[in-house]
Amino acid sequence: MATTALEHAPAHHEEATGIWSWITTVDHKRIGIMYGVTAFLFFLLGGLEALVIRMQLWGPDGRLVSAEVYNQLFTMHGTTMIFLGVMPLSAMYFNYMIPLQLGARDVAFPRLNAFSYWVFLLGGLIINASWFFGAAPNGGWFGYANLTSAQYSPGLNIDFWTVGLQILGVASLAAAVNFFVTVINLRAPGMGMMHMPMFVWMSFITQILLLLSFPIITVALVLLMIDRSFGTHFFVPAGGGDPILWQHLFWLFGHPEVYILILPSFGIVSEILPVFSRKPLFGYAAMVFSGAFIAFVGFGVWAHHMFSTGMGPFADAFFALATMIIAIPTGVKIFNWIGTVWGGKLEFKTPMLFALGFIAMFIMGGLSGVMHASPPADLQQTDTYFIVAHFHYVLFGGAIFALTGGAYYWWPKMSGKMLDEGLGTLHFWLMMIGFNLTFFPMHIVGLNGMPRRVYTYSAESNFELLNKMETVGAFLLGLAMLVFMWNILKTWRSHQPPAPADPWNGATLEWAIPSPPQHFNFPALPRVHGRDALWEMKRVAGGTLPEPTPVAHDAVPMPNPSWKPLVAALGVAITLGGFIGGSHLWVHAVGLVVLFYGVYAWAFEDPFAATGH
Amino acid sequence: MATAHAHADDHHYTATGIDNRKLAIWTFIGSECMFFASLIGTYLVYKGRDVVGPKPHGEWLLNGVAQEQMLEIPLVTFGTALLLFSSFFVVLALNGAQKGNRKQLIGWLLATIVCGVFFVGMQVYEFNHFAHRGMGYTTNLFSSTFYTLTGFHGTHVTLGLVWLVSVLVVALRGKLPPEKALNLEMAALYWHFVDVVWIVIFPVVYLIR
Amino acid sequence: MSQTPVRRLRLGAPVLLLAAAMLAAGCAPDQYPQTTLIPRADFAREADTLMRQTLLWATIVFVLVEGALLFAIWKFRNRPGAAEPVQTHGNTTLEIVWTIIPAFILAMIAVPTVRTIFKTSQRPGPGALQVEVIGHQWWWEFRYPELGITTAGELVVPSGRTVSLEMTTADVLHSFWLPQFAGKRDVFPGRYNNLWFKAEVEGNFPAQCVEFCGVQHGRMAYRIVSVTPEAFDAWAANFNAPPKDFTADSTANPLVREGQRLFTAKGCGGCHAMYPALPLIGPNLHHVGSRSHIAAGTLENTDENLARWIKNPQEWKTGVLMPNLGLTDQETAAIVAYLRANQ
Amino acid sequence: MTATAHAPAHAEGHAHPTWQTYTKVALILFALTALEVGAYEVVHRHSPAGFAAVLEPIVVEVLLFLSAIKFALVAMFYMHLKSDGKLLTTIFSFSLLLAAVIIGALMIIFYYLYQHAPTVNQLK
Ligand code: HEA
Ligand code: HEA
Ligand code: HEC
Ligand code: CUA
Ligand SMILES: [Cu+2]
Repeated sequence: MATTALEHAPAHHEEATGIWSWITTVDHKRIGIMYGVTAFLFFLLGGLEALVIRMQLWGPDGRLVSAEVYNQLFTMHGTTMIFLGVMPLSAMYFNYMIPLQLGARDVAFPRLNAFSYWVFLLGGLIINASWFFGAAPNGGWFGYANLTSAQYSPGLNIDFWTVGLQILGVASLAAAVNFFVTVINLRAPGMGMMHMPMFVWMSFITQILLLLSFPIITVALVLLMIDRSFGTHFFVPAGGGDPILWQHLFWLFGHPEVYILILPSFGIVSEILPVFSRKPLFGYAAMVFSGAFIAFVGFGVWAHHMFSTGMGPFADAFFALATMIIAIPTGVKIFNWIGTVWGGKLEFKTPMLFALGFIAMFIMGGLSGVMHASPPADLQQTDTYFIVAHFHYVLFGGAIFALTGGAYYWWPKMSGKMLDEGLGTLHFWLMMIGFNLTFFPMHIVGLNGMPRRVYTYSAESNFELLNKMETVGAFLLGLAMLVFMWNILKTWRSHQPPAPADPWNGATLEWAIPSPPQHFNFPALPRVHGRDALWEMKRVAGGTLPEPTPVAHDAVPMPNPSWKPLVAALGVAITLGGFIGGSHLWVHAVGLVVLFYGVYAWAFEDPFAATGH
Repeated sequence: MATAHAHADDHHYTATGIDNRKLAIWTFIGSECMFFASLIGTYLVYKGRDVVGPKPHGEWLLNGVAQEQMLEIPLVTFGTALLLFSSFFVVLALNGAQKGNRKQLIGWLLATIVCGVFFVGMQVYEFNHFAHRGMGYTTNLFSSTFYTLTGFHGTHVTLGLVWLVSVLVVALRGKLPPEKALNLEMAALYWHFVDVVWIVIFPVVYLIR
Repeated sequence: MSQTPVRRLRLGAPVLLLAAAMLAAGCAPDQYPQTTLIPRADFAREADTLMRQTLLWATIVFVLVEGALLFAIWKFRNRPGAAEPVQTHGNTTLEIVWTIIPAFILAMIAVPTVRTIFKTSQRPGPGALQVEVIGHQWWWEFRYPELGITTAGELVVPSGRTVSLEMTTADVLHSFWLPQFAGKRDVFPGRYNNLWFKAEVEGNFPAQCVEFCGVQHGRMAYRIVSVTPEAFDAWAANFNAPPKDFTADSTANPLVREGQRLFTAKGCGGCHAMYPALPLIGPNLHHVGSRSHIAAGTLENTDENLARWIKNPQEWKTGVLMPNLGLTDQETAAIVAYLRANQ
Repeated sequence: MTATAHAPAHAEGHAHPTWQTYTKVALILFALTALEVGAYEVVHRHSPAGFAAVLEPIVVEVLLFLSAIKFALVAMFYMHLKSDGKLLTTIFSFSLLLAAVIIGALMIIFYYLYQHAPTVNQLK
């Protein structure tokens, strides 16, 4: 390891600070932090929306919010959690951790990376700006045609949704190209594909899913937008259009999307378990192939969301079988995680608690998924709270548990501070109990006939008791979030000694460098000879490595900051924003001008040109 | 390892030896495949599902008067040939760029752009002509799917042209030495991709009834 | 230090137990009128059997896998002085085993699944009662083409006879659901979807629309009324009798006569037909007086509720497509009396 | 330090096709396009009358086959996939395969759907 090779480096330069340095940053770590902060705020907003939903459903014939507002709430809750919560939280880890774990200085295209973030931020802001117009999207997170047509949804609500999601799609695609190339090309010398940390592998597969599934929803959204703006009939039956096509296009994207949401979490858990079991990941190759297989088969199961549309027995049978097959590779993952823990020396630090909680909860969600995969049975389950239970077990019990575990695990690396273990444990148990109290009863209330997306239920239906439990659980979850935030705040202000480079005895390269890392990550690119690179280095060194010392900040030339990506991002947002409330040529024109200016300025800028200092 | 060399292995080191940008453009092209697949799929699913005319192939009625089939094969055959030509020309231009043959580079690049412009012109003419024959964007499912699919292709061609023209300007300024030929190669790859999409669209939309 | 989570588990156990007890209390399906867990027709029985089979396998997998996980967590917790673990990297035999066993279990689920798919997607043979089901924002219309009946909000069927539903929608997507009798089918504009069932019992069962269909999706309910074949025939015969014209009948209650006059004068008739088979843009109100519920199955059909609805339908169902006609209390009372007289 | 200082000309180092190859490919592409249009003319204009009957039943397959060859030629030679290494080919062909499968699946699904749950227009 060559981190200590620059001991005699020149004087120590401070990194730039201040708001402008963040706006123009092209540093993957800063961009990662911006992704994280933004996504966490959106997550809280989505959670707040969920809390209002839960309060409305506290008792029968609830009157807290109107039907109209309720519909906006669950649409925005779903949309926010998926597109502005879990996806960008994963993107935070892609940004921060992929280059570090690969032993790289940055992503392949640092400015494109900044562009992705800005487009994501603007998309999220535009979609949420709808609240100020009293016109938040209200068609459900999968916006089934023909309710979303101009005839049945004349307001701005659906426009905000189609435009916002298209903008977010641009961000995801740009990021996916970037990380795809990064993983293939920026692996440290000696790191073969089958040496990469599992988080990088799962993220890599996620990028492939993004690349191949986002264009599909883009087309669907474009067609819907054209229908609404120009009066075509792609999804309007009166002109021969078929609303079922929307469903196929949406779920062709939508199912790969759920694996986009979970695969990074699989990766995070696969990082945490070995470290706190003191034992390498069990069945590395099987883990890689099962992940790839899940993604691949994930493209062939979309119509399991459409069993009640009456596709005919052959299609039903095909999609049922394809869906069930996914349980096999997922099972392989579960068993290999248990295999990793098995025979280890488990240390129940907070990240480990969340990782174990993830496995326990995800199994539950996966099994109810297999129950939906049986079409005749699903005819009773679909569109009830049984489905809501399933997807919160995989999304919250799965993704959010793992992402939270990742936060505790990587917090020292990202912030240079350790989070409090006691509060972390409290956070975990509150979340575990609150989560199950919120979502377990949904299985029961669902099978007993409570449909989803209803703003209220009758007293006759007798759903009250279970709904009350769910609401209490949701507030426990809120409390858990407050504990987390308190933990962050408390440790942020405390004067603890800076976190060491390697607080957990980690196995991967991000722990080889100071916490937080310097701008260029690695003064010299590390040489890798196998998996678990850092453990290997420690083994060779016969125990621990010396704490790496920071070197001069200008020891390695890094690309200059740039505001051009922000301009280009504004161009994208304005151009597409012109489709809110019809098509406004002027807005498109202005947007295109800004976009082209941004792109040209960016293309002809030399990222390494000498700057003022 | 000394400080002076600290960066020697960084911004041009790639694990596969393929340039980052080249890999990126291919990745993007892969993604674009799905974009056009969705559009073509939509076109095909809706084919023949129109409630009213015009029909792409065969006769239809406008205000009770029988009309010819909509699509005009000779015109698009010409357009198709233009795109194929341009693909051929751009490889020659790239070849010139890589060899440092400025004349070859600029000449063929210009030829490529001319062909591309004529293709777009063909499409504009075609759209106009159809509109005059009573096929507006919203007239029926065929017209909407047709205009959307070919229109998005046309947009891609236009973007490709903007890109090629930018490269041409750079080349004219003498800033496209052989070691920077990748700047042209990326645009060329995109251009070829737009061409192969048309190779699919041409029979699927125009030739198969 | 390493003991903490174990101690927490002991603390968490009573809490979990308490929750489990509450859940058990909330579990009994017969307390839920809309439950899917008590099938009352052949179709629902097929779905239920399949669901229970899958649930059984899922439970077995759940117990075994969660058990293994918990066991590992307990067994391999870090104890003071524990040795460094053996650095195993995997085991091919194990990988094969835990690929094959789930595959086998899935096959056990898949076979009955496919069999049931083909069974349930058959169309019912001749002799089934044909009903056309049409979704509207936010109520359901039912037509019995053989009987010349058009009604709304209440699907009346004879028990013991297969009912074949041909389903479509007049506006956006909805989904028709018979929790106790069959599953769901989405309805699409311009397309016909089919569902069938043979009710095994009589009763009045709640159900509701299960595809999000706009602002009042939540109150787009209906009732499924299963009656004996004799009662069904009587209902059909009664329904087919022409509507009573109270204005022409001087012996009728004057309030009812006034109500009938107002019904036309206030424009109700513009949206609501009072004739057995005539569909208009609102629900057909023929025999509305004898329905168990109004307002798309969400309000019990009492005089108070009728009055409340007619006076201001927007109060109970904001955004509903029936306008507030600004009736006075007297007018409302008259119309209610008239509607009630339509038994 | 500028990026250009040590830009390698061709990291891949493979020999790209020559002028002659490019020209040959171009000629083949034109010939194939001519065949495509010819097939169309034969079937739909019945120009040489005798051929129409032979070609009619397979014209779709013929057209798709011809265009697939054109596609492959451009990809292999003009886009240099033949000489540029396996990775890029894999990326492209995987996407293409998925794209084709999805188009096919949608067509099959809707074909059966229109039979299984007929539209009102079909019933008329
Ligand atoms: C993170 C997201 C995520 C994940 C990972 C999954 C995973 C799965 N999902 Fe889920 N799903 C959603 C998110 C997700 N889902 C969402 C958001 C919806 C609703 C969308 C909406 O309508 O709003 C949904 C809806 C949904 C439906 C549609 C229901 C309906 O609307 O009617 C179906 C139907 O088949 C389904 C199935 C499955 C299956 C089989 C899996 C499998 O991948 C699960 C595999 C895992 C296991 C099975 C557990 C571990 C395995 C073992 C321990 C091995 C042994 C097991 C066996 C032998 C069974 N899901
Ligand atoms: C990753 C995705 C994700 C996550 C994490 C969640 C989290 C939660 N969801 Fe989820 N949910 C979805 C994705 C998700 N959901 C989707 C896709 C749908 C379908 C939408 C549709 O039908 O279209 C849905 C639908 C849905 C419904 C059904 C609505 C309906 O059909 O009518 C319900 C009902 O209870 C619900 C509840 C909750 C709750 C209580 C949480 C909780 O876990 C939330 C916990 C978080 C908090 C409680 C936040 C804490 C906040 C604070 C402490 C305040 C902070 C203060 C400030 C910012 C000022 N959700
Ligand atoms: C503009 C059309 C319109 C007018 C005028 C109208 N209604 Fe309605 N009515 C509806 C619609 C639509 C519904 C279904 C509402 C729903 O449940 O979503 C309805 C429902 C009802 C119902 C409940 C029926 C059921 O079984 O659920 C009653 C009773 C009723 N209307 C009575 C009246 C009376 C009395 C008047 C005149 C004073 C009237 N309506 C005027 C459209 C109208
Ligand atoms: Cu109708 Cu929901
Ligand atoms: Cu799915």
